[in-house]
This record gives sequence, C-alpha cells and structure tokens, in this order.
Amino acid sequence: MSDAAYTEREVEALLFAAAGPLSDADLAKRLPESADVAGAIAGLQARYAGRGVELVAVAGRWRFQTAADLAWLMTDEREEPRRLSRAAQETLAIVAYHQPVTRAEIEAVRGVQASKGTLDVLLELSLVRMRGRRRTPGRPITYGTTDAFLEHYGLASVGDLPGAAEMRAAGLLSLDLPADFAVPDPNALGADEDPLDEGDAPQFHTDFLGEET
Amino acid sequence: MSDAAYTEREVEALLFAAAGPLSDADLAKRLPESADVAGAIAGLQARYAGRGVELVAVAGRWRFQTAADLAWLMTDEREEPRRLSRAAQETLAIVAYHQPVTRAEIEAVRGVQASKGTLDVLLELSLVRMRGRRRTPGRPITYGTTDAFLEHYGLASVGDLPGAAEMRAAGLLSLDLPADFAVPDPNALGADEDPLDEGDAPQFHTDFLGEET
Amino acid sequence: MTDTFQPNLDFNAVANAVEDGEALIVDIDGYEGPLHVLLALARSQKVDLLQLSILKLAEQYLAFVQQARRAQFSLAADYLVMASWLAYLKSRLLLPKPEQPEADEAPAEEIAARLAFRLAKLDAMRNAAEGLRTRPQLKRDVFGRGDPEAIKVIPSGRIEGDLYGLMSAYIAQRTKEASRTYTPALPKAYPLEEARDRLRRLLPELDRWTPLTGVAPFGPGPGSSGGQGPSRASYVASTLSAGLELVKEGALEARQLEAFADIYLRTKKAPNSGKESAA
Repeated sequence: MSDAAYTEREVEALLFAAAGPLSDADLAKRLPESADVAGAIAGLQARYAGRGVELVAVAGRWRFQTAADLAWLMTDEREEPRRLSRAAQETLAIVAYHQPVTRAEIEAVRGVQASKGTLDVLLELSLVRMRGRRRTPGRPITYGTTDAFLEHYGLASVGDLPGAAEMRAAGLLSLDLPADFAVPDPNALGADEDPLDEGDAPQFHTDFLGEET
Repeated sequence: MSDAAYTEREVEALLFAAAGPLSDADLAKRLPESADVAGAIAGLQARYAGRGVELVAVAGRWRFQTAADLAWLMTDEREEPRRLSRAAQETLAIVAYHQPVTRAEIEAVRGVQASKGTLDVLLELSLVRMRGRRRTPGRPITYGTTDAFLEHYGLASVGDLPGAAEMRAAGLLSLDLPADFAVPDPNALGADEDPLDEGDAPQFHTDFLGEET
Repeated sequence: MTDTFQPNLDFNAVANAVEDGEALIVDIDGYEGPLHVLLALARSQKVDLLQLSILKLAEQYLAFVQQARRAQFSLAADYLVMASWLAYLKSRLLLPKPEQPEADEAPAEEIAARLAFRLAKLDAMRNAAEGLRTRPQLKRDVFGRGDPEAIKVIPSGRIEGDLYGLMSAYIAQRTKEASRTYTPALPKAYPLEEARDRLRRLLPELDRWTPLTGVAPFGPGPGSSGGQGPSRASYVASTLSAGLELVKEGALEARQLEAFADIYLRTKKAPNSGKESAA
C-alpha cells in the first residue's frame, strides 16, 4: 500500500473513533511527521462523497457524519432498553421469590413503603400480574410473576430461580448471615389464596385462569 | 441512483449512527420492505475491506469498527482496560468453549475450586450469563457467554471461537470424563460426578427440600 | 509393568531439569492448584501432552512439593494429596501387574492416560484463553464510533437486566433485612447556654413572680410532629437549670412554696433582699 493510501486509512480510523471533530493539527500530531494529512482528507472526502456517511468540516475540524438527506432514517435509531429502576428491580425480585405475595408483604421485606408506581410499572411491563386474593381479613390481592418474566430471564419455571446455595456459590451471600436464612421456594403454591373475583382486573383474571389449568 | 446503491447508503448511515451492532432484522425494520439488506451489507463489506474502518459481524450483528492493525494509533481513545485475572481468563475460556457448562464442570477442568469472585466478575462484566439448568439431579445452573462477550472479542458467533473445531475433534471439549476417572481432588467436590447417577443428592436439591418446609 | 513405561523411568529427571534450567521455581502463589503445577511441569517435557511420561511428571511434582514445603511450611493440603496420589500411581506403574487385576481399580496405565488427557484439556483451555486475549478487543484494539450524536431515543420493549441482577437485588434486600438495626433518634436537648442567654434577655420583664412553666419557651409545642427540636420537658428543665445559675449569680430570685409545687422566678431587685428558697 502506498504511503498516501496508508495515511488515508489512518486518518479514517482516527476520525471514526474520535469523540469529537479533529483538526488537521490534531491529526498530524498523531501521525508520523511525513504524513500528508491534507492529502488524506481530500482523498477521504472524495471517497465518501455521496455516501451514507460524509466527511465534513465543522469549525475548522473534521468529522464523519451521516448524510443530511438520510436524517429521517435516524429518528428511532437507537433502541434504548428499558431500564428498571432500583426500586422496581428490588420489588420484582421479591415478587419472584415470594410469590404469591401481597403488597404489605413486599413492603415488609423491603422495609419501605412500596410506592404505588413501582408495582404499576411492573404490571404494565407484564413482568408481574395479580394472581389472586389472600384468604386473610381484607382479602388483599396477591402478586406473582408472568410468563414474560420467565422468558426475559430465561427461566423454564419459577422453580428454576436460583436458590440459596446457588446465591452463595455466586458469591452473593456473605457468611455472616443468620443460620436460618432461607430463600423461599416460589413453587410452593399458596394454599391460602383465592382466585381473583370477577371485575378485579379482567385482563389478569383471564391470565390467571389460563395458568391454573 | 439505483435502488441498491441507495439502500447501501441507508444501511451505511444506520450502522454508522448506531450505538451498538445492528442485526439484519434491525436494519430491515427501518428500511422500506423491498430493500435488499443482505446485498447492501455485502456491498459495504467489499467497499470497506482494507480501509481504516471495517464492517464486521459480531454476535450475529453488524458494526463498523476501526481496523485492528491500526490499534497503535488509538492511544487517545483507549479506555483503561479492565484486566481480567488469569483465573478469570481461564474460566471465561472454559465457559466459552464448553457452554452450557456448570460450575462443577468448570472446576473439574481447572482442577481447582472456582474462587469466589472469578465467576462473579465475569457475570458482573456481562461477559458470562446464567443460561439455564442442566437436566441432572440438582438441576445445576449452566453458564454461557453473552452477546457482550462476542462483541468484545469481535466474534460473529460462538462457532467462531478460534480453534474450537480442532479441540472438538481431539475430544478436548467433551465434558464427560470417563465414569471411573479418579484423580483425587479435595478442592473440586463433585468434579467426578456421574451425570446420570440418580443416587446423588447434590447440595442444591437438599437446599430446595429444606426450603419447602 | 509393561515395557512401554520402562524407557521413561528416569529418576534423575529432576536433577537433569535443574541442570537444564527447567526446574520450576517454587512459587505456590503462582499456581492455583496441583493441576496447574502439573501442567507447567508437563509442558517442560516438551512432548505431546498425551504422550507424557507420568513417571517423570510424578518425580518432578514430588520434588516440587518437597521444595515448596521447605519454602512454605503450610503447603496447601491438596498439593500434598496430589503428591501422595502421584506417588501411589507411580508405584503402581512400576510394580509388576498382578495376575488378577483388582476389580474396583482401573489399570494404572489407563489412569495415567486419563491424567494426561485431563492435562491436555486444561492446556487447551489455557491456550484458548491466550488466544482470546490476543484477539483484537473492542476499545483496546478496535474502536466503534466515538461520538454517537444525540439520536432520538425511543424506548424499546426490551428490558435491561439479567438473572444475576435480579438475584443481587433480592439478596441486597434480604441481607439488609437480616442486619436491620434499630437506632432510636437521640432526643434533642435545649442547650443550657441558649436557655441562659434567653433568660438573661427576659430579666427586665420578670419583675413579678412568674411560674417557671410560663417562662420556659414552648418551642414547637406539645404534640408537634416529627420529634423536631427539643421536647417541652427539655425546655423546662434547661430553663430551670439556667434560672438556678442566675440565682447563684444574684440576678434572679426563685421560690417554691412546697415540694412539687410550681416554681416561680423573679428578677432580683435589691441586692439585699434574700431569696426565699431554691428548689
């Protein structure tokens, strides 16, 4: 490869990887002294002319940018995965391990009042569903995880959630925990649970019936 | 401009602007239905071959990246790399080449108990993930590599791991050692476990029983 | 003993190795376990690992452990277990084969072959790790685009997070619960200095006998929520203490008609008028 072609490659890589536009001087500083930066820039400009990506000068410095006429393509370019808030993540974990669980029980484990929004978010994302009602005074609604939850976390069933031994193996459990520390088995179906009434939440009701069979 | 050339421009712009690698499906979703994504990718690969920036497949998706031989130029861009310990590197290689693999199997290959933290670090760095459970008594958790792993090492798929075919041919990737293989290994408990022996009651199993009460 | 193994009998292996500069420098910390040591020793034989001389290897390992024990008294137990096992294996390889092989024991050659195979596996993984390490790595050797300009972000249905994150979140809470401690908030006291200053400011107004409970500030008042600020009792107590100090200084008079009765305060008028009593 000729020196000029090699310099062109170098400039191309530098401009591509740089966090901001680079001036001729910036480029020259990083390249061997003999490198013909201006020539490389001219070569690149010709090469990229009319492509989807173009080499443009902004404020006397160079940068690659997508062609202006393709701007319409870029609107939904980056899919940002939805990040669960810390509270949501923690609540989800409790629902997963303690299901069926009532809101009051979630709060008891977390030690803070579960904001209404947290459970709502999880319900809306279809990670958590209403399962039924606890047979206790007040008949509070119990919550559990959904099939979407299992799918997302790659679990065949809630029984596959890692247990205490595996948490210990993963280094998550420290040794100074009380000896009777136990992770509940979400498989043990709550016997003190009633199905949801008609009108509690139709969409979840259907779900619930579907899974009972 | 021909349709094909226009699609190529669009794909070029999309890949350039994307924060992460894009799959054929990602690209197709953003382009008109008739667009020939595969053709455009092939065209771009040819166009960028040998340039300072190259189009490569990682984890089944496409991304532009600077040419590997120009690494020396990029001193300013380089992040302080998080150095993996030797043990972590070895563990990562075992997970990569043997996946899905259980913790006990990793320990069997290494001949030492996976120290707390080794697998942790890999999980935390999202290089390794929990994949599922082995269908053996105790249903131990299996580990595998993530897309982030493939992206980091610039691999199109786990099938592209260097030397995997040769190792497999030599039998070096089989996990089952002969049933009566008996190197004593006080550290690696269960290293010689016979996966089909129903009589074993591994620790996880016991654990779950304990928790059901 | 089969002839296959005879040529490999080499009790001088270690001595030779030392002469060849191949002997391992004893460094227990550098080896994670016996297998790693064995592999390092086996590599020094520079043969296909599957054709390895287990006898030679056993010799070298025993020498290694011997040397290591001298350097580091508390040599890990598993190194010693491996050493004794290798010694046993070596003796079985050297002894003539019994006519009637014991049923529950595999032939020594087979075990040796398996050990060699196992080392080959570990070696393959070591090489693989090295292979991975030398690959062009993102952000070390190859770089993606450095400056993704702000592109309109549309949240996708995809949710971030993996099982490990879920487990960590769960454990973080449960451990918090396990070690939850009760720390009652210390009641706030009305500082004595403040009470004294306030009382001094009030002196001109206290020309008549005024009940202490009327003099002490009410602060946020009884039943005020949140436990903010000192309690009423603290206000009264501090005011009383400050009052007594002022009495001692001769700036104030105090009187109490009987035990548990209200205490009254009054600015001392004449230097000669005595104080009735101090509580």
